[in-house]
Amino acid sequence: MIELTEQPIDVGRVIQRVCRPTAGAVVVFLGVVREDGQTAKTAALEYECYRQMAEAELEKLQSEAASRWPGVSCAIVHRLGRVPAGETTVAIAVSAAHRDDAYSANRWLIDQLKVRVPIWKQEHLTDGTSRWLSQPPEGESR
Amino acid sequence: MIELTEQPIDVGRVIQRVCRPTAGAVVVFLGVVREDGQTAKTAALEYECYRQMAEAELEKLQSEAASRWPGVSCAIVHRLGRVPAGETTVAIAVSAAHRDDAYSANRWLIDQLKVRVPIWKQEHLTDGTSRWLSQPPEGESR
Amino acid sequence: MNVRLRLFAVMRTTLGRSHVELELPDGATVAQLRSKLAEDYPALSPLLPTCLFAINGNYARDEQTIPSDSEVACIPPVSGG
Amino acid sequence: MNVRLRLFAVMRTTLGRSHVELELPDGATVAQLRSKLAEDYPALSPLLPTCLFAINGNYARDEQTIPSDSEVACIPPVSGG
Repeated sequence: MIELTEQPIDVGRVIQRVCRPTAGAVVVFLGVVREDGQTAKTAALEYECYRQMAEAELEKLQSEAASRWPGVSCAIVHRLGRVPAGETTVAIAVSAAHRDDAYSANRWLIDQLKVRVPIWKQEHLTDGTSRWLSQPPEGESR
Repeated sequence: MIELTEQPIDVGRVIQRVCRPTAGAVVVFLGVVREDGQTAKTAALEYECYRQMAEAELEKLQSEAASRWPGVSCAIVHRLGRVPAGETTVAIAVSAAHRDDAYSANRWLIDQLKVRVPIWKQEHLTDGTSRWLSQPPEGESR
Repeated sequence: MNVRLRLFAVMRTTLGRSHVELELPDGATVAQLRSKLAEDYPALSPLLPTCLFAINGNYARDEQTIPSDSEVACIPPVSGG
Repeated sequence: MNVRLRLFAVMRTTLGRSHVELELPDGATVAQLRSKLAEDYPALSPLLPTCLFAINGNYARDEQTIPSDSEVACIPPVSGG
Protein backbone atom coordinates (compact mmCIF):
# COMPACT_ATOMS: atom_id res chain seq x y z
CA MET A 1 0.00 0.00 0.00
CA ILE A 2 1.36 3.33 -1.20
CA GLU A 3 -0.71 6.46 -0.75
CA LEU A 4 -0.24 10.21 -1.10
CA THR A 5 -3.20 11.98 0.45
CA GLU A 6 -4.51 15.41 1.39
CA GLN A 7 -6.57 13.81 4.17
CA PRO A 8 -5.51 13.10 7.78
CA ILE A 9 -3.78 9.72 8.01
CA ASP A 10 -5.74 6.91 9.68
CA VAL A 11 -2.90 5.03 11.42
CA GLY A 12 -5.09 2.06 12.33
CA ARG A 13 -5.89 1.52 8.65
CA VAL A 14 -2.20 1.67 7.71
CA ILE A 15 -1.39 -0.98 10.34
CA GLN A 16 -4.32 -3.11 9.16
CA ARG A 17 -2.78 -3.23 5.69
CA VAL A 18 0.32 -5.11 6.85
CA CYS A 19 -1.47 -7.71 9.02
CA ARG A 20 -0.57 -11.26 7.90
CA PRO A 21 -1.01 -14.67 9.60
CA THR A 22 2.80 -15.04 9.45
CA ALA A 23 3.50 -11.66 11.07
CA GLY A 24 4.69 -11.72 14.67
CA ALA A 25 5.98 -8.15 14.79
CA VAL A 26 4.77 -4.83 13.42
CA VAL A 27 6.84 -1.65 13.58
CA VAL A 28 5.22 1.68 12.77
CA PHE A 29 6.93 5.03 12.20
CA LEU A 30 4.97 8.27 12.38
CA GLY A 31 6.38 11.65 11.43
CA VAL A 32 4.60 14.40 13.32
CA VAL A 33 4.68 18.21 12.89
CA ARG A 34 6.70 19.55 15.83
CA GLU A 35 6.00 22.98 17.27
CA ASP A 36 9.63 24.13 17.38
CA GLY A 37 10.63 26.43 14.51
CA GLN A 38 13.99 28.15 14.92
CA THR A 39 12.66 31.64 15.70
CA ALA A 40 8.88 31.44 15.96
CA LYS A 41 6.82 28.31 16.52
CA THR A 42 5.78 26.09 13.63
CA ALA A 43 2.10 26.55 12.79
CA ALA A 44 2.03 24.01 9.96
CA LEU A 45 4.08 22.25 7.34
CA GLU A 46 2.92 22.34 3.75
CA TYR A 47 3.88 19.43 1.51
CA GLU A 48 4.06 19.35 -2.26
CA CYS A 49 5.18 16.49 -4.46
CA TYR A 50 5.94 15.44 -8.01
CA ARG A 51 3.14 12.91 -7.81
CA GLN A 52 3.85 10.34 -10.55
CA MET A 53 7.52 10.19 -9.65
CA ALA A 54 6.88 10.15 -5.89
CA GLU A 55 4.47 7.24 -6.29
CA ALA A 56 6.94 5.40 -8.50
CA GLU A 57 9.80 5.95 -6.02
CA LEU A 58 7.64 4.74 -3.13
CA GLU A 59 6.72 1.61 -5.11
CA LYS A 60 10.44 1.03 -5.73
CA LEU A 61 11.16 1.38 -2.00
CA GLN A 62 8.45 -1.14 -1.25
CA SER A 63 9.89 -3.70 -3.73
CA GLU A 64 13.45 -3.09 -2.60
CA ALA A 65 12.44 -3.64 1.05
CA ALA A 66 10.70 -6.89 0.06
CA SER A 67 13.92 -8.15 -1.59
CA ARG A 68 16.21 -7.06 1.21
CA TRP A 69 13.99 -8.49 3.97
CA PRO A 70 12.05 -11.41 2.46
CA GLY A 71 8.64 -11.85 4.03
CA VAL A 72 8.14 -8.28 5.22
CA SER A 73 5.01 -6.37 4.19
CA CYS A 74 4.96 -2.61 4.20
CA ALA A 75 2.55 0.27 3.83
CA ILE A 76 3.55 3.89 3.31
CA VAL A 77 1.15 6.83 3.48
CA HIS A 78 2.39 10.41 3.09
CA ARG A 79 0.25 13.47 3.72
CA LEU A 80 0.21 16.36 1.22
CA GLY A 81 -0.90 19.97 1.50
CA ARG A 82 -1.05 21.87 4.76
CA VAL A 83 -0.51 19.76 7.92
CA PRO A 84 -1.07 21.58 11.25
CA ALA A 85 1.27 21.14 14.24
CA GLY A 86 0.62 17.86 16.07
CA GLU A 87 -0.68 15.99 13.02
CA THR A 88 0.93 13.05 11.25
CA THR A 89 2.84 13.73 8.03
CA VAL A 90 3.93 10.21 7.18
CA ALA A 91 3.09 6.72 8.42
CA ILE A 92 5.18 3.65 7.60
CA ALA A 93 4.05 0.24 8.85
CA VAL A 94 6.14 -2.89 8.40
CA SER A 95 5.21 -6.40 9.48
CA ALA A 96 7.60 -9.34 9.65
CA ALA A 97 7.82 -12.77 11.25
CA HIS A 98 10.41 -11.43 13.73
CA ARG A 99 11.13 -7.99 15.10
CA ASP A 100 14.69 -7.56 13.78
CA ASP A 101 13.44 -7.36 10.20
CA ALA A 102 10.48 -5.16 11.08
CA TYR A 103 12.70 -2.56 12.78
CA SER A 104 15.43 -2.66 10.11
CA ALA A 105 13.09 -2.43 7.13
CA ASN A 106 11.05 0.33 8.75
CA ARG A 107 14.11 2.44 9.51
CA TRP A 108 15.51 1.87 6.02
CA LEU A 109 12.22 2.96 4.43
CA ILE A 110 11.98 6.30 6.24
CA ASP A 111 15.70 7.02 5.67
CA GLN A 112 15.35 6.30 1.94
CA LEU A 113 12.07 8.21 1.67
CA LYS A 114 13.75 11.30 3.07
CA VAL A 115 16.53 11.29 0.48
CA ARG A 116 14.90 9.83 -2.64
CA VAL A 117 11.21 10.60 -2.88
CA PRO A 118 10.33 13.92 -4.57
CA ILE A 119 8.28 15.45 -1.78
CA TRP A 120 9.03 18.89 -0.33
CA LYS A 121 7.90 20.74 2.74
CA GLN A 122 7.54 24.41 3.46
CA GLU A 123 7.45 25.49 7.08
CA HIS A 124 4.84 28.08 8.04
CA LEU A 125 5.71 29.79 11.32
CA THR A 126 3.32 31.41 13.78
CA ASP A 127 4.93 34.81 12.98
CA GLY A 128 3.55 34.52 9.43
CA THR A 129 6.83 33.74 7.67
CA SER A 130 7.53 30.64 5.60
CA ARG A 131 10.59 28.79 4.35
CA TRP A 132 11.34 25.70 2.29
CA LEU A 133 13.10 23.00 4.24
CA SER A 134 15.71 20.63 3.00
CA GLN A 135 16.97 17.61 4.91
CA PRO A 136 19.03 18.63 7.95
CA PRO A 137 22.53 17.16 8.32
CA GLU A 138 22.81 13.54 9.52
CA GLY A 139 22.04 13.16 13.22
CA GLU A 140 19.77 16.19 13.22
CA SER A 141 17.15 14.44 11.17
CA ARG A 142 13.68 13.89 12.41
CA MET B 1 1.63 4.82 30.77
CA ILE B 2 2.06 1.23 31.90
CA GLU B 3 -0.81 -1.19 31.60
CA LEU B 4 -1.41 -4.91 31.97
CA THR B 5 -4.82 -5.75 30.60
CA GLU B 6 -7.12 -8.67 29.80
CA GLN B 7 -8.81 -6.53 27.12
CA PRO B 8 -7.80 -6.13 23.44
CA ILE B 9 -5.21 -3.37 23.07
CA ASP B 10 -6.39 -0.10 21.51
CA VAL B 11 -3.25 0.91 19.58
CA GLY B 12 -4.57 4.41 18.77
CA ARG B 13 -4.95 5.11 22.49
CA VAL B 14 -1.40 3.90 23.21
CA ILE B 15 -0.04 6.25 20.52
CA GLN B 16 -2.16 9.11 21.87
CA ARG B 17 -0.46 8.76 25.24
CA VAL B 18 2.97 9.70 23.85
CA CYS B 19 1.87 12.73 21.79
CA ARG B 20 3.80 15.85 22.81
CA PRO B 21 4.21 19.27 21.11
CA THR B 22 7.97 18.56 21.02
CA ALA B 23 7.60 15.13 19.40
CA GLY B 24 8.55 14.88 15.74
CA ALA B 25 8.76 11.11 15.56
CA VAL B 26 6.75 8.26 17.04
CA VAL B 27 7.83 4.61 16.77
CA VAL B 28 5.39 1.87 17.70
CA PHE B 29 6.12 -1.83 18.20
CA LEU B 30 3.33 -4.39 18.17
CA GLY B 31 3.79 -8.04 19.05
CA VAL B 32 1.17 -10.17 17.32
CA VAL B 33 0.20 -13.83 17.78
CA ARG B 34 1.59 -15.66 14.73
CA GLU B 35 -0.13 -18.74 13.36
CA ASP B 36 3.01 -20.88 13.04
CA GLY B 37 3.51 -23.38 15.82
CA GLN B 38 6.20 -25.99 15.21
CA THR B 39 3.87 -28.92 14.55
CA ALA B 40 0.29 -27.68 14.54
CA LYS B 41 -0.84 -24.07 14.08
CA THR B 42 -1.01 -21.69 17.02
CA ALA B 43 -4.60 -21.10 18.09
CA ALA B 44 -3.79 -18.67 20.89
CA LEU B 45 -1.16 -17.61 23.38
CA GLU B 46 -2.09 -17.39 27.03
CA TYR B 47 -0.22 -14.90 29.19
CA GLU B 48 0.20 -14.91 32.95
CA CYS B 49 2.22 -12.50 35.04
CA TYR B 50 3.45 -11.73 38.54
CA ARG B 51 1.48 -8.53 38.50
CA GLN B 52 3.05 -6.28 41.17
CA MET B 53 6.55 -7.15 40.02
CA ALA B 54 5.72 -6.89 36.30
CA GLU B 55 4.24 -3.43 36.83
CA ALA B 56 7.27 -2.38 38.88
CA GLU B 57 9.71 -3.70 36.24
CA LEU B 58 7.79 -1.90 33.48
CA GLU B 59 7.92 1.34 35.50
CA LYS B 60 11.68 0.86 35.86
CA LEU B 61 12.04 0.33 32.11
CA GLN B 62 10.11 3.54 31.50
CA SER B 63 12.36 5.55 33.86
CA GLU B 64 15.54 3.99 32.52
CA ALA B 65 14.50 4.83 28.94
CA ALA B 66 13.81 8.42 29.99
CA SER B 67 17.35 8.71 31.46
CA ARG B 68 19.08 7.05 28.52
CA TRP B 69 17.19 9.07 25.90
CA PRO B 70 16.23 12.40 27.48
CA GLY B 71 13.01 13.80 26.10
CA VAL B 72 11.45 10.53 24.99
CA SER B 73 7.98 9.56 26.20
CA CYS B 74 6.87 5.96 26.23
CA ALA B 75 3.77 3.89 26.78
CA ILE B 76 3.74 0.12 27.27
CA VAL B 77 0.61 -2.01 27.27
CA HIS B 78 0.80 -5.80 27.62
CA ARG B 79 -2.14 -8.12 27.15
CA LEU B 80 -2.84 -10.91 29.67
CA GLY B 81 -4.95 -14.04 29.47
CA ARG B 82 -5.83 -15.81 26.25
CA VAL B 83 -4.89 -13.92 23.05
CA PRO B 84 -6.14 -15.47 19.78
CA ALA B 85 -3.96 -15.66 16.64
CA GLY B 86 -3.76 -12.32 14.83
CA GLU B 87 -4.30 -10.20 17.94
CA THR B 88 -1.82 -7.84 19.59
CA THR B 89 0.00 -9.08 22.69
CA VAL B 90 2.09 -6.00 23.44
CA ALA B 91 2.20 -2.40 22.22
CA ILE B 92 5.11 -0.06 22.89
CA ALA B 93 4.91 3.54 21.67
CA VAL B 94 7.83 5.95 21.97
CA SER B 95 7.86 9.59 20.93
CA ALA B 96 10.97 11.75 20.60
CA ALA B 97 12.04 14.97 18.95
CA HIS B 98 14.02 12.98 16.36
CA ARG B 99 13.65 9.49 14.96
CA ASP B 100 17.01 8.08 16.07
CA ASP B 101 15.97 8.21 19.72
CA ALA B 102 12.46 6.94 19.02
CA TYR B 103 13.75 3.82 17.23
CA SER B 104 16.56 3.12 19.74
CA ALA B 105 14.43 3.54 22.85
CA ASN B 106 11.60 1.49 21.37
CA ARG B 107 13.89 -1.40 20.45
CA TRP B 108 15.60 -1.27 23.83
CA LEU B 109 12.25 -1.42 25.63
CA ILE B 110 10.96 -4.54 23.87
CA ASP B 111 14.35 -6.28 24.22
CA GLN B 112 14.43 -5.52 27.96
CA LEU B 113 10.78 -6.43 28.45
CA LYS B 114 11.42 -9.86 26.95
CA VAL B 115 14.25 -10.65 29.38
CA ARG B 116 13.29 -8.83 32.59
CA VAL B 117 9.56 -8.53 33.05
CA PRO B 118 7.88 -11.49 34.81
CA ILE B 119 5.31 -12.36 32.16
CA TRP B 120 5.00 -15.86 30.71
CA LYS B 121 3.19 -17.28 27.74
CA GLN B 122 1.77 -20.69 27.06
CA GLU B 123 1.15 -21.65 23.46
CA HIS B 124 -2.14 -23.41 22.68
CA LEU B 125 -1.98 -25.25 19.36
CA THR B 126 -4.88 -26.10 17.06
CA ASP B 127 -4.25 -29.83 17.78
CA GLY B 128 -5.28 -29.20 21.40
CA THR B 129 -1.79 -29.39 22.94
CA SER B 130 -0.14 -26.63 24.97
CA ARG B 131 3.40 -25.74 26.02
CA TRP B 132 5.10 -23.01 28.01
CA LEU B 133 7.43 -20.88 25.92
CA SER B 134 10.69 -19.35 26.99
CA GLN B 135 12.61 -16.78 24.97
CA PRO B 136 14.12 -18.31 21.83
CA PRO B 137 17.88 -17.87 21.25
CA GLU B 138 19.12 -14.48 20.00
CA GLY B 139 18.25 -13.87 16.33
CA GLU B 140 15.24 -16.15 16.53
CA SER B 141 13.34 -13.78 18.73
CA ARG B 142 10.09 -12.25 17.65
CA MET C 1 11.32 -19.48 59.45
CA ASN C 2 8.44 -20.40 57.20
CA VAL C 3 8.61 -19.02 53.66
CA ARG C 4 5.61 -18.88 51.38
CA LEU C 5 6.97 -19.13 47.84
CA ARG C 6 4.87 -17.99 44.88
CA LEU C 7 5.00 -20.15 41.74
CA PHE C 8 4.25 -19.08 38.19
CA ALA C 9 3.91 -20.52 34.70
CA VAL C 10 5.64 -23.88 34.18
CA MET C 11 6.47 -24.15 37.92
CA ARG C 12 2.83 -23.59 38.81
CA THR C 13 1.42 -26.06 36.28
CA THR C 14 4.07 -28.71 37.03
CA LEU C 15 3.04 -28.74 40.66
CA GLY C 16 -0.60 -27.75 40.15
CA ARG C 17 -0.21 -25.15 42.91
CA SER C 18 0.40 -21.40 42.89
CA HIS C 19 2.47 -21.42 46.08
CA VAL C 20 4.34 -23.74 48.45
CA GLU C 21 5.42 -23.33 52.08
CA LEU C 22 9.07 -24.07 52.90
CA GLU C 23 10.70 -24.38 56.31
CA LEU C 24 14.12 -22.68 56.29
CA PRO C 25 16.63 -21.61 58.98
CA ASP C 26 16.34 -17.93 59.96
CA GLY C 27 18.58 -15.80 57.72
CA ALA C 28 18.59 -18.43 54.97
CA THR C 29 19.85 -17.38 51.54
CA VAL C 30 18.24 -17.70 48.14
CA ALA C 31 20.67 -20.59 47.44
CA GLN C 32 19.34 -22.44 50.49
CA LEU C 33 15.78 -21.78 49.35
CA ARG C 34 16.64 -23.18 45.94
CA SER C 35 18.07 -26.41 47.48
CA LYS C 36 15.16 -26.85 49.85
CA LEU C 37 12.68 -26.40 47.00
CA ALA C 38 14.44 -29.13 44.94
CA GLU C 39 14.49 -31.41 47.98
CA ASP C 40 10.84 -30.95 48.95
CA TYR C 41 9.51 -30.92 45.37
CA PRO C 42 11.66 -33.18 43.15
CA ALA C 43 9.32 -32.53 40.19
CA LEU C 44 10.60 -28.95 40.08
CA SER C 45 14.25 -29.94 40.30
CA PRO C 46 15.05 -30.16 36.54
CA LEU C 47 13.48 -26.70 36.01
CA LEU C 48 15.32 -24.92 38.82
CA PRO C 49 18.71 -24.21 37.19
CA THR C 50 17.11 -21.65 34.82
CA CYS C 51 14.89 -20.06 37.48
CA LEU C 52 15.55 -16.76 39.24
CA PHE C 53 14.06 -15.71 42.56
CA ALA C 54 12.53 -12.42 43.62
CA ILE C 55 12.23 -10.99 47.11
CA ASN C 56 9.52 -8.38 47.57
CA GLY C 57 9.27 -7.87 43.81
CA ASN C 58 13.00 -7.47 43.11
CA TYR C 59 15.32 -10.01 41.54
CA ALA C 60 17.59 -11.49 44.23
CA ARG C 61 21.04 -13.08 43.90
CA ASP C 62 21.75 -16.58 45.28
CA GLU C 63 23.86 -15.23 48.18
CA GLN C 64 21.14 -12.78 49.30
CA THR C 65 19.45 -13.54 52.64
CA ILE C 66 15.70 -13.73 52.87
CA PRO C 67 14.17 -11.39 55.46
CA SER C 68 11.32 -12.95 57.41
CA ASP C 69 7.82 -11.99 56.25
CA SER C 70 9.04 -11.11 52.76
CA GLU C 71 7.17 -12.05 49.59
CA VAL C 72 9.32 -14.59 47.77
CA ALA C 73 8.68 -15.75 44.21
CA CYS C 74 10.24 -18.25 41.86
CA ILE C 75 10.68 -16.72 38.38
CA PRO C 76 11.12 -19.23 35.54
CA PRO C 77 12.52 -17.87 32.24
CA VAL C 78 10.20 -15.04 31.23
CA SER C 79 8.50 -15.01 27.83
CA GLY C 80 6.50 -11.79 27.60
CA GLY C 81 6.13 -9.80 24.41
CA MET D 1 14.35 20.83 -29.47
CA ASN D 2 12.02 22.48 -27.06
CA VAL D 3 12.02 21.10 -23.50
CA ARG D 4 9.26 21.79 -21.04
CA LEU D 5 10.85 21.63 -17.60
CA ARG D 6 8.71 21.11 -14.51
CA LEU D 7 9.63 23.12 -11.40
CA PHE D 8 8.81 22.26 -7.78
CA ALA D 9 9.09 23.72 -4.30
CA VAL D 10 11.74 26.46 -3.91
CA MET D 11 12.37 26.50 -7.69
CA ARG D 12 8.68 27.01 -8.38
CA THR D 13 8.18 29.74 -5.77
CA THR D 14 11.41 31.54 -6.70
CA LEU D 15 10.22 31.91 -10.27
CA GLY D 16 6.49 31.99 -9.54
CA ARG D 17 5.96 29.38 -12.28
CA SER D 18 5.48 25.60 -12.26
CA HIS D 19 7.29 25.08 -15.56
CA VAL D 20 9.57 26.79 -18.08
CA GLU D 21 10.28 26.13 -21.75
CA LEU D 22 13.93 25.80 -22.80
CA GLU D 23 15.36 25.66 -26.32
CA LEU D 24 18.16 23.07 -26.48
CA PRO D 25 20.10 21.36 -29.31
CA ASP D 26 18.72 17.90 -30.24
CA GLY D 27 20.38 15.21 -28.12
CA ALA D 28 21.33 17.71 -25.42
CA THR D 29 22.45 16.32 -22.04
CA VAL D 30 21.21 17.08 -18.56
CA ALA D 31 24.39 19.14 -18.02
CA GLN D 32 23.46 21.33 -21.00
CA LEU D 33 19.94 21.70 -19.66
CA ARG D 34 21.36 22.78 -16.32
CA SER D 35 23.54 25.47 -17.96
CA LYS D 36 20.75 26.73 -20.15
CA LEU D 37 18.41 26.99 -17.16
CA ALA D 38 20.97 29.07 -15.23
CA GLU D 39 21.50 31.28 -18.29
CA ASP D 40 17.82 31.89 -19.03
CA TYR D 41 16.75 32.22 -15.38
CA PRO D 42 19.58 33.75 -13.31
CA ALA D 43 17.34 33.78 -10.22
CA LEU D 44 17.56 29.96 -10.15
CA SER D 45 21.33 29.89 -10.61
CA PRO D 46 22.37 29.85 -6.92
CA LEU D 47 19.93 26.97 -6.25
CA LEU D 48 21.02 24.76 -9.14
CA PRO D 49 24.16 23.10 -7.71
CA THR D 50 22.05 21.08 -5.23
CA CYS D 51 19.31 20.20 -7.74
CA LEU D 52 18.90 16.86 -9.49
CA PHE D 53 16.98 16.31 -12.71
CA ALA D 54 14.52 13.57 -13.64
CA ILE D 55 13.62 12.31 -17.11
CA ASN D 56 10.25 10.56 -17.36
CA GLY D 57 10.11 10.12 -13.60
CA ASN D 58 13.62 8.69 -13.11
CA TYR D 59 16.64 10.46 -11.69
CA ALA D 60 19.07 11.26 -14.53
CA ARG D 61 22.83 11.81 -14.43
CA ASP D 62 24.42 14.97 -15.88
CA GLU D 63 25.88 13.10 -18.91
CA GLN D 64 22.52 11.52 -19.84
CA THR D 65 20.93 12.76 -23.09
CA ILE D 66 17.37 14.00 -23.08
CA PRO D 67 15.06 12.19 -25.54
CA SER D 68 12.66 14.53 -27.33
CA ASP D 69 9.12 14.61 -25.93
CA SER D 70 10.27 13.39 -22.54
CA GLU D 71 8.94 14.81 -19.29
CA VAL D 72 11.81 16.61 -17.62
CA ALA D 73 11.74 17.87 -14.04
CA CYS D 74 14.08 19.81 -11.81
CA ILE D 75 14.29 18.19 -8.34
CA PRO D 76 15.58 20.46 -5.57
CA PRO D 77 16.74 18.72 -2.34
CA VAL D 78 13.77 16.66 -1.15
CA SER D 79 12.33 17.06 2.33
CA GLY D 80 9.54 14.55 2.68
CA GLY D 81 8.79 12.71 5.91
